[in-house]
Amino acid sequence: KESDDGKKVVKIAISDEVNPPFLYADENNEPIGYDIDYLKEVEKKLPDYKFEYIWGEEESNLVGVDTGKYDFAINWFFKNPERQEKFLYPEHEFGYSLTSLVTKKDRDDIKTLDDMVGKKFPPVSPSGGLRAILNSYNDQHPDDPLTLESMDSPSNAENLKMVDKGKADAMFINVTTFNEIQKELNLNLKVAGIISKEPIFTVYSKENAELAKEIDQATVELTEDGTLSKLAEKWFGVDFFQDLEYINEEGFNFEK
Amino acid sequence: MLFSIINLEFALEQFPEVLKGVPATLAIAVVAMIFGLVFGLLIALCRIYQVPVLNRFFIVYISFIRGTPLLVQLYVFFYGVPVLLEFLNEQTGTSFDASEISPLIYAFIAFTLNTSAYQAEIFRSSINAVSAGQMEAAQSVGMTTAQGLWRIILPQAFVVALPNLGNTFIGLIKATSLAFAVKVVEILAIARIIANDGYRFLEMYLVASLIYWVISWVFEVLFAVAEKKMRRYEDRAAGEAA
Amino acid sequence: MTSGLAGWIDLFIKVLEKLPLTLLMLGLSLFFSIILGVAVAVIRIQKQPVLYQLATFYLSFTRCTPLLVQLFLVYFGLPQLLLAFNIDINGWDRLVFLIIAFSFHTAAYLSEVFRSAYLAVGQDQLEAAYSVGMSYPQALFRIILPQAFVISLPNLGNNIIELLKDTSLAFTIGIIDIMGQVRIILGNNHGMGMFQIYVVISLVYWGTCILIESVIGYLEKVFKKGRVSLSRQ
Amino acid sequence: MIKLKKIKKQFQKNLVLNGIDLDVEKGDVLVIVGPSGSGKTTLLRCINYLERPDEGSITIDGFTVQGKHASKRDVLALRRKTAMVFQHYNLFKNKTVVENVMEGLIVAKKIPKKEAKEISASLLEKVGLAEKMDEYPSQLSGGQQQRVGIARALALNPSVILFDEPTSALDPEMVGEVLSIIKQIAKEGITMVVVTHEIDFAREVANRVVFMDGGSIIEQGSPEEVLIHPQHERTKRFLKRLVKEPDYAI
Amino acid sequence: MIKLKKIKKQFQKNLVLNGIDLDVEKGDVLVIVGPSGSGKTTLLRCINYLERPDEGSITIDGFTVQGKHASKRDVLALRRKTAMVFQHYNLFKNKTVVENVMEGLIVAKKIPKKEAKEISASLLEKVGLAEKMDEYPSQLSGGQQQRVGIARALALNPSVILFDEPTSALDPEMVGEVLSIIKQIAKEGITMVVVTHEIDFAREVANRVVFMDGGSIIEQGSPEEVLIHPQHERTKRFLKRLVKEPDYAI
Ligand SMILES: Nc1ncnc2c1ncn2[C@@H]1O[C@H](COP(=O)(O)OP(=O)(O)OP(=O)(O)O)[C@@H](O)[C@H]1O
Ligand SMILES: Nc1ncnc2c1ncn2[C@@H]1O[C@H](COP(=O)(O)OP(=O)(O)OP(=O)(O)O)[C@@H](O)[C@H]1O
Ligand SMILES: [Mg+2]
Ligand SMILES: [Mg+2]
Repeated sequence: KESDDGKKVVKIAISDEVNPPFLYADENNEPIGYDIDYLKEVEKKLPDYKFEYIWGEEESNLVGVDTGKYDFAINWFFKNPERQEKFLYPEHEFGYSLTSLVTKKDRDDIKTLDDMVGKKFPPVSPSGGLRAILNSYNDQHPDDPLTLESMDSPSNAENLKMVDKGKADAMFINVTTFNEIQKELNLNLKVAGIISKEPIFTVYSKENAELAKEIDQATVELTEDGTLSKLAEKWFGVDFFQDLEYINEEGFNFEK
Repeated sequence: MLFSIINLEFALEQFPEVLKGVPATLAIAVVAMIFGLVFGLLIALCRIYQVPVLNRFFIVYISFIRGTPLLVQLYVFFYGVPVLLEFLNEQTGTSFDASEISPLIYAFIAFTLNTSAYQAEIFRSSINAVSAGQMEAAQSVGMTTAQGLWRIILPQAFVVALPNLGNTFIGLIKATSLAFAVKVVEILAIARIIANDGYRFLEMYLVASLIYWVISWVFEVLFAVAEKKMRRYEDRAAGEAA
Repeated sequence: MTSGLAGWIDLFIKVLEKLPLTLLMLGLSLFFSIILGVAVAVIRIQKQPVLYQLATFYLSFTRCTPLLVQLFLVYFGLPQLLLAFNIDINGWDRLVFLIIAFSFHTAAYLSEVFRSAYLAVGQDQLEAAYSVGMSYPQALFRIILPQAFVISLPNLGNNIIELLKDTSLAFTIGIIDIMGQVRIILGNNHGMGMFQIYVVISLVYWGTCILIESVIGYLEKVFKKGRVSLSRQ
Repeated sequence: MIKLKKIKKQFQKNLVLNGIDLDVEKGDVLVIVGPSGSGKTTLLRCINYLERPDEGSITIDGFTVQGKHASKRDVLALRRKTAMVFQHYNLFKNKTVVENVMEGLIVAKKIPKKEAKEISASLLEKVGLAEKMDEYPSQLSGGQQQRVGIARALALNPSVILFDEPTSALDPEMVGEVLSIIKQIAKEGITMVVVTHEIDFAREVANRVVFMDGGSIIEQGSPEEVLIHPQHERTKRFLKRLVKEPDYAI
Repeated sequence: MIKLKKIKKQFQKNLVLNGIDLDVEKGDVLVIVGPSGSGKTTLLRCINYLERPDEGSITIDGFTVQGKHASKRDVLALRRKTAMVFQHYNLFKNKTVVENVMEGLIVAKKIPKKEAKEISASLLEKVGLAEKMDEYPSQLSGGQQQRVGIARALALNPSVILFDEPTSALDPEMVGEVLSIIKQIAKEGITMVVVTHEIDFAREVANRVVFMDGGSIIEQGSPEEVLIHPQHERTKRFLKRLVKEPDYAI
């Protein structure tokens, strides 16, 4: 927390299990993406701080925030009461993750998570936001839970291929991720339904309330003046701060 | 400081859940260890006696197995076998279903092949640590080389090998967590799944570590006792004379 | 992801660029762990009162808990602990923490390697050294360890190669080594091209492993002088 | 009984056996004497093929093995006809004294364990080790180890026994004991080759003596001939050293 | 020079040394004889503390070490005053012949390497091993190994040399050689304790003889007294075996 040119250094843990276009690495392994652009805008608004980025695995980053090694972490951190008990979340989100169910083009029986009860997902990662959504569904429906099979770092591409070949019924996946992969693989798949527009946050340790508040303030300003919307357009081709309906019409071209 | 962060109550609550991963961990470690011992020993003997083709083959085998990540070896079976079966089905009209193969089987195979390469080196060094005079004595009383190995050399070599085998086995117990990459859910995997909901990684790592420690410790003790028993004949434990 | 020859070469170059870092981590960790490993082995053989218990506990803890957890303890826990004594080491390079963790981890395994090799040397060699007036440390360094070293070489090889692959954990705390590089490339591609990437990483690891093996093999040949074993034929 | 033809053996540049021819009759006790490093041990080890000769052939009991290229089966057959007492004893470290002696009986001769134990025990008693039966070699004194080695070879009751300095670690009393054992089994028709430095012992035990130097046989004949009236200069010089009228008596 | 007081040593239930008292004067050559297993080696090993006595004290050159509890420093000091030739040679396996001899000179006596090499080479020549200087112990015959052991001890030029059956693997020629070396260094005032089974050798080399049995000293005195006109029954029996008028002569 020392000063460099008089500014306070803020250590930000960024996930090296990269996730374009939110956050990934360029040729020189420097971080780029929506998250980084957002943070740069925040930094401009807070002249007292200098941001420093540190790569690390997500689990490790959270432990780092927990133990005070890092000031905060950025990734798709979804909010839930359990997590809020452990970490400090700012009030306002800095973006959204659009989650969806992807099926074969000729299937119409799957639209929501309810339709997936008794059906088969490809293996799911033990950690991350998607997993958390599925787990919380199961907590709310203890009598008809989804059947989940866990696997360490499953490959999204492999999983989509499983759905394509009929070895799984539908994959629960981020829309942006699906679109990126689809561009490459062009599988016989479609987005069968948007499940949620999940707000995503930065995560702080409880001791860091002041910083969290200042950044939250900056986030609100950036949202209101449209900066973040522009960034979203830049990286995703759609302003996900609009409501779902608009996104469905204007944004991602699902039936492509 | 650390302990103020850790919610012990939560950790304690989750203990039984994580314990459910113990059978998978033990199954993989024990199966791989036992088969690894047999294969490792055979490989070591082929190398020591420089059995023509096999010696060359196993040099490459050991190098390849040790040289490539275990994760990759797991993937080779996990992704490779279904492709192979599919190909077989197409060619011969059979109908094997790869999805019916339990992931545990892939883990057994990959871990056994992996550990046998390491154990081959352990046996090679320990057999070479036994003085050649012992084999000569065995042969002088009319034993075949095989009998001499089995009755005289290996019992002595095993004593030298034991601490290293202990290393390998304990390493194996922990390495089973890699099997999560092929859907085998064991101790660490369960811990991580639980941790994700509330981001309680510290607590869950603590729980997993404790379980690993206890299991490994039991084996550590067993290995130490075995070593002591087997060293009986050495009498003057080195280092005793000040 | 470009495939074809250019894609492969490009991938190789990207991964190889990180090889020096991996080798640096390997070399430094190995150096410290050999020293510590020998010390722990000797303490345990000599059964030095308090030290023995300490060493045995250390051995048990370090061997029996996941390396990842130890890495966290050193990287996240140690600075916190020292902060309580007003020592701030948060500014240290991540590499330092990593090497501390890896050295302690590998040393535990090596100590058992060395212990078994030491005991295989035979008491008579120690006595001979004493009889010409050597002190224990002199006997240790001039007579016992050189012989134990030969015996331990294949096992040393095992553990160095394990260490090589353990270095991939560096990625967890954000050091981008060869494995880290691969995972970033994989992530940038949403997990596509997994096959190609794993072939490359395997080849790079294997190549390094062959290098280690040939050094070990060479040392075995050089130091075997004077030793008679079954495989002399 | 034993017939060696042109046995040659070289270690690197060092020619250790320079074409040895040797005949030993059934029931003979052949003693080999010679300076240290003259190749006695190497010759003995060639006889049961622990050392592979570079040239020559070995015949024991009508069974011939060609020097350089011998099949495993032939070598095993050869070894089953012989037993050996090693210069450095080479006891099985992981076996107790009695197990050391039993081992060959059980494995090579397929004698039931119980019987093997009885044979071993009675032999160990003969060499004065009845009390040490259940100890490990590392707990024995030098002479005790040597006696276990002797008992181990005797137990096998083979056609040929090779002794490499079997009394080097034994006190005069024990030497006498071993002497009488050897004489006794010679009577039973067992052929023996004994390497020794103890000239008195050689004279007592041998019915033929060979003097070796530099990898060759220099002189051979009856103990009388070789040890008391040697013809060859080298032999004379070798034996001269200790020749002094002993002036002790009881 | 050496003074042992009530040295006791027990292995498990086996009382091996039963309170040994012994005095050796400077320049003495004390020979210990006795049956196999009587505790000779153990006694020798107690003198330089390779074996920790259960009771008693050891004094060498005015420097005393209490049996059971000795500090590392004291033990090292004691050992620096002595050298030992082992019954089983115990050569350094990882060192060549000449390095085996140099080792103690360089490490314990801090003699420069070059000089150490010269000393070693000249000693090795004396014991007839000039040619074998750069070989490893595993390439030597039994007698050659034993001679390296002797040279290694002699090189140190200590106050006391302990010999455990130093001629067991040597031929009569070499025994004579070693005999004259021992006599020569005794003249230089070095004290020696020699365990041997060779009574002739004992008579030649000793100026005092101790007869041990069952962990106790039974009889001691001049070689004449003990070896030729022993008083004690046990000693007489021990020496009787080989007593026969030698009838060879050259
Ligand atoms: N493994 C080996 N490698 C190289 N040289 C060897 C080896 N074994 C023996 N020699 C050499 O061969 C020669 C004869 O050795 P051998 O053991 O046969 O002698 P020996 O007559 O038994 O002597 P001793 O009476 O001292 O036991 C010696 O010069 C020895 O150095
Ligand atoms: N480490 C040991 N453990 C148990 N018993 C031992 C040990 N070392 C020696 N002994 C026993 O102590 C007794 C004396 O042994 P020591 O080696 O001193 O005999 P020695 O007089 O040198 O005999 P030798 O002439 O045969 O060499 C023997 O009975 C032996 O079995
Ligand atoms: Mg010999
Ligand atoms: Mg002795």
